[in-house]
Amino acid sequence: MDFVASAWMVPMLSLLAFGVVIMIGERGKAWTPIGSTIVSGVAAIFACCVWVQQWQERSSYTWAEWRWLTMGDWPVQFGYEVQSLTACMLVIVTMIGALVQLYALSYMRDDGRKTTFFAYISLFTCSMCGLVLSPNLLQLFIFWELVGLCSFLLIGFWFTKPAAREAARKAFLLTRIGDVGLLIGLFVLYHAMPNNSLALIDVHNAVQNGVIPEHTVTLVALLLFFGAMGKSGQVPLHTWLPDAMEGPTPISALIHAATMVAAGVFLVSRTYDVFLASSTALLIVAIIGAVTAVLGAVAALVQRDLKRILAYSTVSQLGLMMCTLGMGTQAALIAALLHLLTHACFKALLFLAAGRVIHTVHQQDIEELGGVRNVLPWTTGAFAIGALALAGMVPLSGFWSKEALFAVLLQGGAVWVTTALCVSALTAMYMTRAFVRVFLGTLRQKNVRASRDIPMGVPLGALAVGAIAIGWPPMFARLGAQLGEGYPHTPAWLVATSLGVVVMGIAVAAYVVRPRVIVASTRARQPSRKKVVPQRRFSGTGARVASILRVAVWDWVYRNGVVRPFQAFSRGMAQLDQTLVRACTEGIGTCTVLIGKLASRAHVGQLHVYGIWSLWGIVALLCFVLWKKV
Amino acid sequence: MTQTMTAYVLLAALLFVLGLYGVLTRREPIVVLLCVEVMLQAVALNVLAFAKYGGFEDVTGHVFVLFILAVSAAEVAVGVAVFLALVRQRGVDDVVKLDTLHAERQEE
Amino acid sequence: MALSGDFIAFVVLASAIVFGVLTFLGSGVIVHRVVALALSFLGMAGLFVLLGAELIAGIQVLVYAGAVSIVIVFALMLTPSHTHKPRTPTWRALAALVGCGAFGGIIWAVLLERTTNGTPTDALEFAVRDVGVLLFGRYALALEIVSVLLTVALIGAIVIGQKQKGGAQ
Amino acid sequence: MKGIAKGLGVTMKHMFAPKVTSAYPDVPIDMPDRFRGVQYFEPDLCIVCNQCVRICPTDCITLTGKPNPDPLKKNKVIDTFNVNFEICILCDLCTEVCPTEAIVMTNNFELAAYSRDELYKDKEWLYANNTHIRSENSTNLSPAAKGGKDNGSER
Amino acid sequence: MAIRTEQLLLNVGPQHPSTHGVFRIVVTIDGETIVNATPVMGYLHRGTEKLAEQLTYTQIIPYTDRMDYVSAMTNNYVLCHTVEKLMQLEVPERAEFLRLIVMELQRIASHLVWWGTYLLDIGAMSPFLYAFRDRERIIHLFNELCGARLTYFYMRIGGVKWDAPEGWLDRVRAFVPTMRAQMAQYDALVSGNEIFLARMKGIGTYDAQTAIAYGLSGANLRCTGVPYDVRTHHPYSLYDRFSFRVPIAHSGDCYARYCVRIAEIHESLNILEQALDVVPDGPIMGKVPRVVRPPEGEVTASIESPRGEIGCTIVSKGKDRPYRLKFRRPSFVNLQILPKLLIGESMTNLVTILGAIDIVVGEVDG
Amino acid sequence: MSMFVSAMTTAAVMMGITLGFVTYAIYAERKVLGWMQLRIGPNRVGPWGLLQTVADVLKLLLKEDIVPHKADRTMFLLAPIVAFVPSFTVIAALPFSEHLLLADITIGLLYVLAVSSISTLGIVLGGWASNNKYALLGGMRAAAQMISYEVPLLLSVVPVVMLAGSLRLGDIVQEQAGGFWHWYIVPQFFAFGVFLIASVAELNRTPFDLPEAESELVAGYHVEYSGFRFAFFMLAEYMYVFAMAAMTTVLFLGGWHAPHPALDVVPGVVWFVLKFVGVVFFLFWIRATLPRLRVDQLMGFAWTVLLPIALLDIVVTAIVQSIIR
Repeated sequence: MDFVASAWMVPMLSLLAFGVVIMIGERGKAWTPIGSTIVSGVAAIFACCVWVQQWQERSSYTWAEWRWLTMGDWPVQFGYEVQSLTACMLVIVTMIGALVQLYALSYMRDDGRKTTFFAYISLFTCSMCGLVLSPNLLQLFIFWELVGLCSFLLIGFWFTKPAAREAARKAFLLTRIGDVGLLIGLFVLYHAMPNNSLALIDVHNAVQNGVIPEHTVTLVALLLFFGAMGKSGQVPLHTWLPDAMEGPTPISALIHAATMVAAGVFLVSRTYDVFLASSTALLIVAIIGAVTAVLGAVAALVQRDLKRILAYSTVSQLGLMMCTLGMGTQAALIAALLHLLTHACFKALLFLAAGRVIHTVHQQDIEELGGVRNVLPWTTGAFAIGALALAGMVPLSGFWSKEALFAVLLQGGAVWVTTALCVSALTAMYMTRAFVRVFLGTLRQKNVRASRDIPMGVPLGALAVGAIAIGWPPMFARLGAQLGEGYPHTPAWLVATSLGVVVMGIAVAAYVVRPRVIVASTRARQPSRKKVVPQRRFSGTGARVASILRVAVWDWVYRNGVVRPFQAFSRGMAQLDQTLVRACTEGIGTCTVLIGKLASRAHVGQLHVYGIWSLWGIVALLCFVLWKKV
Repeated sequence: MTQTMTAYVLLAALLFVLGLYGVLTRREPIVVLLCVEVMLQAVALNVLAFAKYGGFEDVTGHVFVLFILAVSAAEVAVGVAVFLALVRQRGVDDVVKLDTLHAERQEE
Repeated sequence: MALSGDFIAFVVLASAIVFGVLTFLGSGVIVHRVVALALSFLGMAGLFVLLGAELIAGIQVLVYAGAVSIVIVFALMLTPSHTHKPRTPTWRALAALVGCGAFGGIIWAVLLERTTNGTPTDALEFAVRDVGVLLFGRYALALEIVSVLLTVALIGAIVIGQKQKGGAQ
Repeated sequence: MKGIAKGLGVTMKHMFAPKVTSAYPDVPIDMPDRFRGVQYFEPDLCIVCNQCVRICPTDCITLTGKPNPDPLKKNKVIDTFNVNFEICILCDLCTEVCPTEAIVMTNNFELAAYSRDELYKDKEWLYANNTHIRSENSTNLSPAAKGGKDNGSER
Repeated sequence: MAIRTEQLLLNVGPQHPSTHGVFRIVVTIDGETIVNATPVMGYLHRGTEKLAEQLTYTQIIPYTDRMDYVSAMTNNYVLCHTVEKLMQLEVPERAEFLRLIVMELQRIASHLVWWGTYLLDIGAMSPFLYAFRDRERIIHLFNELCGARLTYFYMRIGGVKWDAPEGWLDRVRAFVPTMRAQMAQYDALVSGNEIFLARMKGIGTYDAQTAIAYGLSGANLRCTGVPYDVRTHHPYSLYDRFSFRVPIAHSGDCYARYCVRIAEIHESLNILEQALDVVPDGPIMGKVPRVVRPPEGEVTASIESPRGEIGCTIVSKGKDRPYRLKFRRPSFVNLQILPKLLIGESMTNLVTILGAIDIVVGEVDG
Repeated sequence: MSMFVSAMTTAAVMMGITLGFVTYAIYAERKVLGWMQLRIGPNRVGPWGLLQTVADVLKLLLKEDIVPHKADRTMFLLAPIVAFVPSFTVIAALPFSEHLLLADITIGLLYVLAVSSISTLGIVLGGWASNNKYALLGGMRAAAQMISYEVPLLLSVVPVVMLAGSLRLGDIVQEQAGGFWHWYIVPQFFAFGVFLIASVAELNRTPFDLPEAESELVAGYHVEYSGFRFAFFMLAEYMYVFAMAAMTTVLFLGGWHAPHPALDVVPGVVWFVLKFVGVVFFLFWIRATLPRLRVDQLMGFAWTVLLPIALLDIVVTAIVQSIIR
């Protein structure tokens, strides 16, 4: 079977699952989630087959025949395209999708709208696969928006919680800002392309041949990147991502760690030619990525919410990837994608592990947590693997992908690699903090019992194995080789340095953040501590600086830096409007209203009157026609 | 023979206008419905008159009238059902009161 | 026009039809109106016979006089008594009257001027068969559409006419 | 369908069965002997004991007596004897108590009249009603009334 | 038909073919569906109970004839039985046998009237005439026995008025197999007929609890599976000497009532067969004082009439007239469930349900 | 002019025949019902009661013509006529033998069914105009019932038309020539059943006599009618008995054809009358046997039993015919 050529089956399977589940509705809540999971599993296996075949035969396949509609002479075509990048992404999306669904079988077991949840996940998987397989930018944009919609639906899944509602709206609006940029970019590109084609292959050729003028390319690249910023949570459009943690944890793992946020990176990678053609754009990408990476890491350091730590970590890691992409070499592309791959794996693992903790302990404030190790030993192990992988410890996948990043960044310049090393150190620190606070020490919650939960355990195990196994050097190298030529080579000193940085970070954090061993009875008498000291600082002044970077601060910045001035400007304009323009418009308006009122007299809503009017109209028309003829 | 044709056609026109007048002035929904029927009948008469005196060789006109009859039967079925539903649910038996399209009424 | 049997029949039927329609428009009791209209429908069937469309006449009687009138009377029986007779505002009636008059006048004028003669097709001996052939041949698609329409109307009427759950108030 | 067919069979069978209609006004109906019809009154037998008036549940009998025209006899004789057949329920109690069988039942039952007044029957009318007189009367008065005589069986 | 439109206040009766007399129901109908039903009684009220206070005990008996005029014999019996109970009178055995025979004949006659009129209500005309032909046979027997066709006034306190005439018992004996044959005909005509079944099955259903709560008796109670019959539960007369079944049904609908009544006819025929073979000779009147004057006291007795449990309560102050006399009239009691059964049914079912209750307006109104 | 006279004469003769039929149909019905109910039936006017109906009709004609005060006078007076006239008009198209028919209409079958549907209007109007609740209920039932049963009635005729290939009644009979096995009752037994049941329902006769169900609606739509207006309704009903029995004979029982070609010596009219009398007798017979259906059962029966059977019959006939052809 030619799996590559029938890759369209993957989104179709998910779509089928979505349709069936949503149509059956809550009636089938006993078995539709399981069915949906099985379909996702089949899709994942299919995607793996596609990937393996693509890898072995190095074949790429494009089919874009189906003409959806024609606007003037411009055809809007649908189709799909399989090549190494997309095959790889397809595997990630479907794999994690399937695992998350399996996980959610248990996590969402008692939810009233379980089937809806699974339907949404299926729709999301479908859209994401559609996005990945898109052969042209228009189709990509359509799925891009669908993905955004699914994200909105899933963040706001528990819409009875005000915070969830708020977060969903925020995520939707902020990503929409990015999307507007992307759309404008598409318009510009459409205008600039010689044959108005938005097919990626045509864009590739056009940019390679230099058909498009330099400044247009820069503009397009920046606008595309703006879209990617929105989706991938780059500063300053990142604030929605931590808030999106109000959604169910499996969703955080699937959408806000592994797949959707990676769409931005994917978009940049897919249109990398455009970026390569513009050094300005590359520089901006690198700067924004670096800033995001640092800010995200610092912010993660001071969060109390376990999921928010992971969310900021995601922001930070995505920033790293963007920064790497900003280096503008083929190796950079490969390195960024490899990191995307490994990150998807271990970040999903971390989220799922965190979800398991939350599901068991019903608490996600790390200051209130502790000693979970005793309850969930296996989960602790999985989290540790994920954390170490994220930090970049030696045998784990994160290490290898980070090494690739460092190598690329080193070629870009010392400043980049230094930043990256700082980020690496910070990463090690916040992950250590989170781990120590959550898993070590004394368990404070009473009556916590962990049940053996196979649907939750299997994805954790699978992802943990993935987080270790992807890093297996021969395999990792071959992965890189599949993605493209020029897998970067890291100098030994850099390896050593980076490892040192990580170890140092862990050590510092372990020193500062001691596991809390507290007698439960004394804690119990002081439940209000949380209120007295609302923010638990990482360490004295450093943390105070770091706290500037939290979401609240960014909201403040938005409010004072953007909203307030804009409001002031608006107020001024309003004054102008009230005095000068109003005088002019009032008259016109009054006239219009008067005419409207007069006309609305005729609009009585009664058959008879309309009929009489029509009749008179026909009579007049007849008279006119006859008179013309005579 | 021309005159025969004219007579039929003029009768049809008269009926059509009478039906039209009824539609525009009568207020009972059922009567309005029936006025539309009168108009349809006028059309049918017209078509048949042409079928006979129009110099056609086949009976296409008859087929058309059959279609008119079918459509008007459907119209009556749905119309009467709508009428009953109106009377039942809103107590409306007057076309003039069916003015939910009116801007001011809509807010009520 | 010669004083033939056809002519007499035409005059009689036409007067019956016009009388029926006028009574229909003018009468005060709604059931009287429907009956008057049934009379015109029957007259119309007579005209159809004169025009050589016996099949159509039969169906006309079956559908209009037989079914439509009864359905309407039935519907009237089911609804509260129609004692009050709403009056249309005079200006509206006048506007409609003038409009209709003008419309009718124009048509009348045009028809008088333009109706051309053709040789009357002979009384079609096998009209029924011909109609059938046309119906299932050239107009098969239209027939199918009409049958779908009828089905939809039937179902629609049932749905609309259904008793509201929990009682309609 | 089977049940309906069976039913059709039954009706068809009855079509040829003998009819039960009697040609009543043309052919009078013979009532059994015990039939309680309109009373026959024989004034000569009446001793004006008033028992019938007292026993009548509907008070439909009125009678007056007068001294016996034969001055030798002390007893009274009947003067008027009216039965109101508007309310008489033909219960047979009057004949039951009558010690002399002056009032007895007949098998005549046709009482239809055009006027209510006609239903007041006087003694002449009742005396004239002398056909189909019941053969056994007052057979079963309570034993005390009949002097304790056992008249249980008539076999 | 699902037509909800104007509601119509329909006055069924007191002059209506299916109310079996001057009974009246005011129904509110919506299309064909009954929304509300109010029975109006009393058009035939004659104040029997009050009149009885002015009458001697013997004089009351003909009034009972006119209460349930379709089964006068049982009415006669309940009064005589109560007075006898009060006075502790012995009734000669022959008289008691005659009473039992006429009561069972009466039950058959009454059910036949019901059968015919009920099917007439449902719309079949022939069964009515067939039933009346067979009832005519019983009436003729009664006519021979006591000289009346409807208001028999046969029973007296302490016995019966007439002994059986010559050959009468043989004629009754001959009647039994004839009637059995006729019943087979009825079954063929009705019991398998799909239309009849469709009209009766599932209509006017109630359960045993409801039936008991409403105080129903007779076939109306037995159709719900409660095997209550005064003849077996509180045996009176000679019923404890005969073996018979109390027919019951379980579905509680009109068809169940129908089946119970038909089975009761069969059972009555069985009783007749058994009784006719053992009628003894002897007097037909017990030792009864000339003036019936029960001792002071209160007594209640009830028996099974064709329509249900008919009861009689007498309060005596030692006079020859009752101080108070009260009848428990089964038709009246059974009728109370009617409004409950009617709501939501169609006009047509009104007739079916009312007919299946089997009322006699004389008894309802008293 | 002579044609006109002869036409009028024929019409008059026909009227006499039908009136005679109605007279003796009523008589026969009463007799048959009487016999089946162990009675004798009318026997007092004339020999064997033969003039009973005449006496009844005379009585009705002489009775006071009562129009209830609150009735809608116009409609009340009009309704019996509307019910009666079509019933009489129907007779014109019926072929009694090869030569004995008044009007040979191309669409005879359609004509009969169409014209007979007008009578419903009369019944409904009568029910409405009486301003009596029982009459109104009866009228509504009549409307619902007759419209419902018209559908299976028409559909059950379609297979016959398909077999005969003509709407002309004469043609339909001709197609059935040649013995019993050529009659359409043989291939179209189900259509025959549906037609018979539906026509009984159209006639408002037991077991479908709901519009006048005397045990519920007292007399239904004509409860307020008396005198000759009542007689009109009565005449209309029996006229339709005539028409429907004749239609059954024509459509399914081979019209005037003998059951076997050898019996052709007997004139066609005789055969026609024999079959016709058989159908009429059947109508009386079921009236004597069956009770009335309930409204919902009635409607349900039409739509869920008769209609599918009729439709299926059409489909099967079409298939079989296309195979044979």
